[in-house]
Amino acid sequence: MTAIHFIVFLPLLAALVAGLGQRFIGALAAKTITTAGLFIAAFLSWPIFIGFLNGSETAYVQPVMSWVQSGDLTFDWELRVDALTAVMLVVITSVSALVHLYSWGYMEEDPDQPRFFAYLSLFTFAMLMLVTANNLVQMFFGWEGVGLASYLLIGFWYKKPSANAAAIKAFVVNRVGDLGFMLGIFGIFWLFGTVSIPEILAAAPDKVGSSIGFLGLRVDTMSLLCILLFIGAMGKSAQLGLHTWLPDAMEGPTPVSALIHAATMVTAGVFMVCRLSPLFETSQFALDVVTIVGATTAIFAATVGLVQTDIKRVIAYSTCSQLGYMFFAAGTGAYGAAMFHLFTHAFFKALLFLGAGSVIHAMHHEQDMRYYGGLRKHIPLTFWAMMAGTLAITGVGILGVGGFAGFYSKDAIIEAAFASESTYHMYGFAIGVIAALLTSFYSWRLMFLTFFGKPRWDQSEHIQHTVHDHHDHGDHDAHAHATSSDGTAGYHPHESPWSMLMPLALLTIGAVFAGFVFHNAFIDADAGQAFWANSTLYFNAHLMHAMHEVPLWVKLSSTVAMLIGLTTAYLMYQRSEDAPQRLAATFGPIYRFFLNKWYFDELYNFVFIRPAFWFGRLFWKQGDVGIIDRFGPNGSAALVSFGSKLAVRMQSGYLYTYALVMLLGLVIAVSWMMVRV
Amino acid sequence: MIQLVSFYIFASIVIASAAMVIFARNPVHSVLWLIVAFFNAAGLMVLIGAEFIAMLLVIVYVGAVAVLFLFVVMMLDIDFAELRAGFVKNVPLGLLLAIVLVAELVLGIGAYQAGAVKLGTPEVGVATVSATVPNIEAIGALLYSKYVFLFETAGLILLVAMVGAIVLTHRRSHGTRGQNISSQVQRRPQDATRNVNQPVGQGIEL
Amino acid sequence: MIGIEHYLVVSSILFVMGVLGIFLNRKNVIIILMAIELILLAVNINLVAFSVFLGDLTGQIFAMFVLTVAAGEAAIGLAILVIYFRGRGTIAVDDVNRMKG
Amino acid sequence: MNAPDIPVLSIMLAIPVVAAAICLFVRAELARIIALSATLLNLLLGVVLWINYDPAGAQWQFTESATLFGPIGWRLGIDGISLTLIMLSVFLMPICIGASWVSIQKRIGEYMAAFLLMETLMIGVFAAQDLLLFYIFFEAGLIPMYLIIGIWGGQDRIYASYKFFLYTLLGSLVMLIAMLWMIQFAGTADIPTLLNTDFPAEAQKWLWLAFFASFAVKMPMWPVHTWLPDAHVQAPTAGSVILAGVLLKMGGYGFLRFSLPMFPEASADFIPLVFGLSMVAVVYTSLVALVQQDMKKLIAYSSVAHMAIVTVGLFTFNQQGIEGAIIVMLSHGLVSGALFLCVGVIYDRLHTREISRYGGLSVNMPKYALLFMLFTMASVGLPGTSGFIGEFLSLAGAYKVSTWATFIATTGIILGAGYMLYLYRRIAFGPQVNADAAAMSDVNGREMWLLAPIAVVVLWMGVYPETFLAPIRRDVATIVARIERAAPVGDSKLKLVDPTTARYRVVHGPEKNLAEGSH
Amino acid sequence: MELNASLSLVRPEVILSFSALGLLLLAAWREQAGRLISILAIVALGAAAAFVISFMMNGTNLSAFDGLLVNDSFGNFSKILIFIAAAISLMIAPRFLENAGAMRAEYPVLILLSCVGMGVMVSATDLISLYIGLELQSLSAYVLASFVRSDGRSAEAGLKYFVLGALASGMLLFGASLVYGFAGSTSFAAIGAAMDAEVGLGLIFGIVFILSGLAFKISAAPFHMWTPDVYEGAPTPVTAFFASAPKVAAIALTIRIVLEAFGSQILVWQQIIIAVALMSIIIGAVGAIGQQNLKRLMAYSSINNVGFILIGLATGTEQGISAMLVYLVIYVAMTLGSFICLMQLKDKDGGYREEFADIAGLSKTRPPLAAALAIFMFSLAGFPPLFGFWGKLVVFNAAVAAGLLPLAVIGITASVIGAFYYLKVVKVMYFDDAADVIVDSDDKVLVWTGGLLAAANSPLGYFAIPALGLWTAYAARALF
Repeated sequence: MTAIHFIVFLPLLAALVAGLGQRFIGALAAKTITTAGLFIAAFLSWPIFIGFLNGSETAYVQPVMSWVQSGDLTFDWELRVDALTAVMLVVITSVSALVHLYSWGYMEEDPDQPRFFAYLSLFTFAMLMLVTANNLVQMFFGWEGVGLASYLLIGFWYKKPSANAAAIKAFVVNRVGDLGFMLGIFGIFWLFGTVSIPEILAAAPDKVGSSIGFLGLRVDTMSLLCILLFIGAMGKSAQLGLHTWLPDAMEGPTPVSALIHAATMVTAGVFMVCRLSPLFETSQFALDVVTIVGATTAIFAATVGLVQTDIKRVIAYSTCSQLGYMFFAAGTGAYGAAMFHLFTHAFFKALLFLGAGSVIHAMHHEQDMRYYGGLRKHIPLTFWAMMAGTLAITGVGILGVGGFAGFYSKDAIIEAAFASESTYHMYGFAIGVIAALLTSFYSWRLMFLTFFGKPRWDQSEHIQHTVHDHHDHGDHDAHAHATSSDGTAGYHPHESPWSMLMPLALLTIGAVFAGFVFHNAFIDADAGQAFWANSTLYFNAHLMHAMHEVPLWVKLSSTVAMLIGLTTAYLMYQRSEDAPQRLAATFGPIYRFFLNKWYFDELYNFVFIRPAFWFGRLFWKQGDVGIIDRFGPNGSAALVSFGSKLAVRMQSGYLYTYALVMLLGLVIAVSWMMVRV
Repeated sequence: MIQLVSFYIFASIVIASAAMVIFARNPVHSVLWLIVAFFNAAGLMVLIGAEFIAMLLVIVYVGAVAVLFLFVVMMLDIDFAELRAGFVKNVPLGLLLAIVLVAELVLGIGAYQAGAVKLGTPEVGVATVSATVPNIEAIGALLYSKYVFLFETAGLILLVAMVGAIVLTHRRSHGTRGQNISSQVQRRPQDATRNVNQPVGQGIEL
Repeated sequence: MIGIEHYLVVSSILFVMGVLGIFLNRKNVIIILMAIELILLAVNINLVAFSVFLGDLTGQIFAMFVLTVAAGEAAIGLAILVIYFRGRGTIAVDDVNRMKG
Repeated sequence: MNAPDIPVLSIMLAIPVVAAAICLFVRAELARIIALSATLLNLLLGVVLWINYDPAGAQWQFTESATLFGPIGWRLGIDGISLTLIMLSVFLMPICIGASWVSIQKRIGEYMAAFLLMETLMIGVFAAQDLLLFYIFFEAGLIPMYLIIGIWGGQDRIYASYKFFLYTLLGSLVMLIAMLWMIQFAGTADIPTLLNTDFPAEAQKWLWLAFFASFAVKMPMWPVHTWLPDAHVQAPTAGSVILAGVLLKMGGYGFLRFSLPMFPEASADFIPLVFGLSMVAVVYTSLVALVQQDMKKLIAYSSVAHMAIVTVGLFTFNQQGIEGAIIVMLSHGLVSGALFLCVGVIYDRLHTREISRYGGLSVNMPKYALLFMLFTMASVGLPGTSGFIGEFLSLAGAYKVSTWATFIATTGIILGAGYMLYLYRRIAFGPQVNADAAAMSDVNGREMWLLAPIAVVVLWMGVYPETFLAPIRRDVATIVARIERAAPVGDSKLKLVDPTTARYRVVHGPEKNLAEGSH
Repeated sequence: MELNASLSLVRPEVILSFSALGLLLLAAWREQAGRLISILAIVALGAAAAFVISFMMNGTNLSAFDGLLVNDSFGNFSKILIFIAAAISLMIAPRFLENAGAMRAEYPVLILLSCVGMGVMVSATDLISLYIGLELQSLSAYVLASFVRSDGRSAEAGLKYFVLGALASGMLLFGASLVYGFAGSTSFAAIGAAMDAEVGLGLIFGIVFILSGLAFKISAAPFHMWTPDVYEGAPTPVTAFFASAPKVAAIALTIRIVLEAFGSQILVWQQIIIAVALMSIIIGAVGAIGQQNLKRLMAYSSINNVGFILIGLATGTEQGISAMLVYLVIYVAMTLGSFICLMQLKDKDGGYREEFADIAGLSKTRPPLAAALAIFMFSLAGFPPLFGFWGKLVVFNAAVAAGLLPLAVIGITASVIGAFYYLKVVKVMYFDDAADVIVDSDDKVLVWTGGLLAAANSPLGYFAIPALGLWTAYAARALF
């Protein structure tokens, strides 16, 4: 038993104890056990990460037990620890631990807390299995495990139909990706005879340039396999086309959004691409696809994020967009940058989500930003945390001096895209800059709408309900009505409890310093080389060098974009009250296009969901009942009963009929003989 | 030549009367036509020298069977006016079948032209017709030797016919008193008669 | 000269007439019984003719048995007819269809 | 190890028969207890069998042979494949008895007798080593099942029982003719001998089709699947469990035992047919399952889809595919059985299978919801459960043969997730709209005892399938070796480029990565 | 030597004849002795069977009466079966006939005489003995069919049976006369010799006519039309008898004449037999569906089963004949058992019930009876593991061995149609609500014989397979 065993299995143990034993140990114990388990795991994880950082650790694989051996297909349960894993370990365990802690406060009033914590821990376990996988199947196990946990947590408030729908959507859309993933695994097994990641990566170069048959087509082998795997990644990481589940996933409790749908699970796709980067390197075509999909997702999600009003959805689209960044980074060969952005993003996006959770908590589960406003004074700590997160995501920093986390990672991506020799790198670069602008805009829009300006709470039904409840209790009766004119509806938001603020604080530290502290190890040509050498990640030191030597305007471009975004947001949401409306009216079609998320849901509904049900009914009513049964069993039964009626009618009871039939038989037999002989 | 003429006469009468058997409205007429048919069939047999069977035909059929028919026709108190000879609806089909069958039989066997029929070759043995032995004698000899078991079995058939006819139709008539033979036979004169010296003028005591 | 074919034609016609008599008649069962006798007559003509033309007595023996059986058959047939008549009061063929299907 | 002096298999066959006879004559309470004891005893014997089975030993173990019935040889024996399926049967039987403990209230003695007879016949099918004996066991199962559906079934039980009976009968009769022909040809009905008999290629086609007619109906494959939804819906819970759990497996077992090793060439020739039907089945029945309003019907349709994966796996002609197919069979036996039990649990309370009559059961039945979730996930093939191992292996095997088939069959994981989660959502999630459903009590001790063992095995099979793979490995390898000569060429057809002439971009492998480190 | 030796070979028939005559005399003397005479008749059958068995044990294979009859293992096997079936028909009858007011001494006498006829039939090797045996059996049967005079249906059954039977006899005879003429002999052996040469249409017509007449006797389609009506109308014990013994005799006779006389013209008769077999299977199955009367149902069932039996004949092989005999044995057990069950369907007024509606829910009110009937039905349908399956199996096995694969496939597929109505009986008894009209049977004979036959048809019957196979093979060998 080594630390990694504890890190991985402690959450599982905690989940089982909390989930199955909640009746016996009580809610408090369940919460304590899971949270404690995660903190222990986190504390065990950091040394491993640091060990890799300072080069004292090397990659190793810890076996757990055998899993499947079928013919030449063998895969075992084993835990792979390398630099890539270590990065993920700290991200997962840390964010998870903090989210556990945060949930103590956030979920305080929920009757089902043990279940919630059990799910969280279960998720963590699955995620850890994913990142420690040494073979594709175990990775798939984790992959699906996190999908399950995601499903359970999105649907945690299972009485809400929208939550259930979102949960199913998340699972099913992910499964679409998994289809690709599975086919990819099958193809790899077919090609290499193994699913062990190191072996695959070692064998891949030999197959470059070969072609393979697939669905009757002849395609480049490595491109096919990489793209199949990438489809899996697209599903999990909500890339364009398979992104529709992510915004809906915000139906889950906010800590879940922070942990799963921002910091960890959705980055699994990026992790996978990085984990298998040598494989992707064998196919320029696949990389191009990754680049284009990633970049397009980045811009797409950003545009949609511009017009969303739900605070969590804005952040969700932001996540989607940032994942796009990570992918096109990977696509352009800057895997280190992708991982770096993954790393920093985990902190600041978790922070933003948890902050948003704190806001929501304060606003009695009102999530519509239009009904926020002026919260800065009421929940200052949350405000500052969110501010740090926003600064981080928008990449605020001064070139050569330093900046927030996003400054390092995002700029690195944009620069790498510029520097790359990849086919579509300029597309990535351009998108990166524009998306940075949009990111800045919607992030600041969020900040302005939430924390600045005047309260607009009285329009919120949630708040009204709350106040109404107070009214019923007889408290603050007169006061509520008296102050309703200031837009507060007489409501006083309260700062969240320490259990929620503490994680915010810790994450704030991460959001502020993660970039600065770790950028060397992740993306510096030499330090990165040393760090990533202990992993399967393909570190293109050449590109990293080039990245650092891009023209100055390139380096400044993102900062400029950020400033433009900030300014626009300020002008629109602070200065002019009606600018958004006017803008929306002017660009009506575009506005609606963005607001309706490019009509993806409608499209899918039209192309997949409704036809599925329609075909289901068709196959059932027309196919099974109408054709198969009608002409099959029922048809033959009818035929038989028709024959029976005929036979019975023949059996008329009259002697002459009987004699006639006998004669008929005789004559036919005689005639047959005449004809035959 | 005379034989041929006789044959055609007999044959046509047989067929005609057979038709009348079927088509006659009155069952009594049918029976009478049947008798005609049998007589002529017997004639046909005589023509080729099967006298015994011909006689048997007359005796058995005309003497027994036809009479039985007549008897039953008379016995069953049927309103003959009602029994009009209607025909079933599938007469055409029936007739067609019949014609086809006849045609096939005639054509198939080869009876449509003289000499086309290729008979089998019988084994030479006990049953071979001998010119010296009369028909009836030959048949008798054969019947009581080789066919004796079947002859007896045929007797059983007749027994079955008798038992069957009785068991089916015999009704115990309740109005009549049966004859008790054994009690009749066992009756002694002394039981039945009594000598009484009856005095004059006292009447008779029974 | 009379050949076997003459007899065969006669017997074939008789046979078919007998069969016809069975299913053309719909009014009187007794006619049917007579039709059966016609069939047997046809058979007998056949047997006798073959017997003679083969020069083999077996056919005549056979015919004799057929005669015997025909007599028995007639007796039983009529007996059945009688009890049927007693039960139903009719011997119309059309009425003999209480059991069917 | 292998003690031939004790006829374990015969004893396993005899115990239920004897118990069934007793059940007919005793009162209800006693009948239940006898049935349970008998099935548990058989389970125990099954465990003995399992323990004493030597995966490295002879191919056929626990063999028995007697000539009681003339041409029908009483020859029994098992290999690993039989062993696992027998285990499945004896494992599910006590659960079935338990599931009927309360819900069956009429003619209990006869009910128990019917189930016990079913057990004998199921074990017999998997243990028979004589073709005719196999057929008798195979076919005889129709009668008790017919009675079970017909007597203790639901509203439309008559239609369902007829459909079940006649449909499956029609399929297997043609097989009988084929069997007779084979026996004529080979001069023996001994299955191990026949397994090594090479039938002429032309005859193989017809024989294969005849066997296919039977097994396809039994599986059931599209489009001869329509008996299954009806039978499942109308059968009592335990009947559905046995039907889905074991009876459907007979089709797969048949393919494995007969079609593949006996007619390798024909099997290879008919791969397009099998794959085609399976592909249609996966998509078609999954979509149909999606729109079902009746819980059992939904699960029944899902069974068809799962069985299509089995057929795909079986006809891959490779170790992964076949082993995967077997695991899918085992897994499906457990999971769909458990799902039917889950349906039974709530059916017993509310007496309706209408999905819309439930809702929000997570609130009042949390334990139930948890178990149901587990089985739902196993059904959709979540890694870590039994469902995944089987599907993964069989599809991995299938990829070697046909990418199309793999692709279409793999869409089953999407559709499966769709309809199963949709079902789960409508039953366990959502608001509690129906007061009577909301008032239902959670699973009681008895029901827990039925479901928990299955849950354990499902997870066990998912996490450590070696337990189940070990006994079948050698036997599957035997089959693969036998059919190798006819193995199809896949459609992947790798074409390597000549490294000397190829123009491709510089490759960066991991080693290269290290090598360039100094850059 | 001749006569005495020959007579010693027909000892069973002689015994039965004399017993019949003696019993007839006894009946004349003691009028109400139906039961006693039945018992004595059974004893006589036993004695006859004992002789048959002794012949069989000795392996007798001798010709009697100058080739009219033969005493061989095939005939003897059939006779044993016939006598057993007849004995059972005698055993089960008295109570029923007493109820109907028709228990008279003539019943056992007629059965015995019919058995004599059947004995002659199965050992006939000459057209004349064939005819005589057949007619003796048939005439007895006509009388038996209308034995319950008071029952209009019984008389109607007798009438139909008689008229159509006579027509069939006519066909048979006409065929016989043609065969005689064109083969020159009535002896099977001589006919067979004549068949070896090139044959004309006359002989072929003869074969067709004879087979048509025989098809009537075994109630094979399309000469089956009388069967449902007669089975329904005749008193149930008589129906049981019709369905068993005469069928065995007629089939045995058919086998013998087909193989011994027409053997070399296999192309001619095989086609007819195949057509007739398939038609019987299908018509029997199809006709049975929708029947409300159980006896009618059994009639169709017997047509159906005859179809299967004829498949064995179509092969024309020793194996096929052996299979037919196996099937016959099982069939007799099944069909007698079924009728015994039907005879136990009495309502509380003592009336016999024979409609489907009456057995609704029988499994609830009379479980053992329902179970027995279910066994017979499943067995008749040929479902494993019931013994009826074995009969079908051997027959199809023979067909497969003879290369008649299409026949086997079509035949076995058509048997699914048959399954439909057998299942219906079970369905009505087991699935439907109880009609509760049937009371417990008070007839121990029925209960015991029914129970025994049910046991024989249950899987226990499989234990008889080796012996059965041995005996039937032995019997079939006599023909080759």
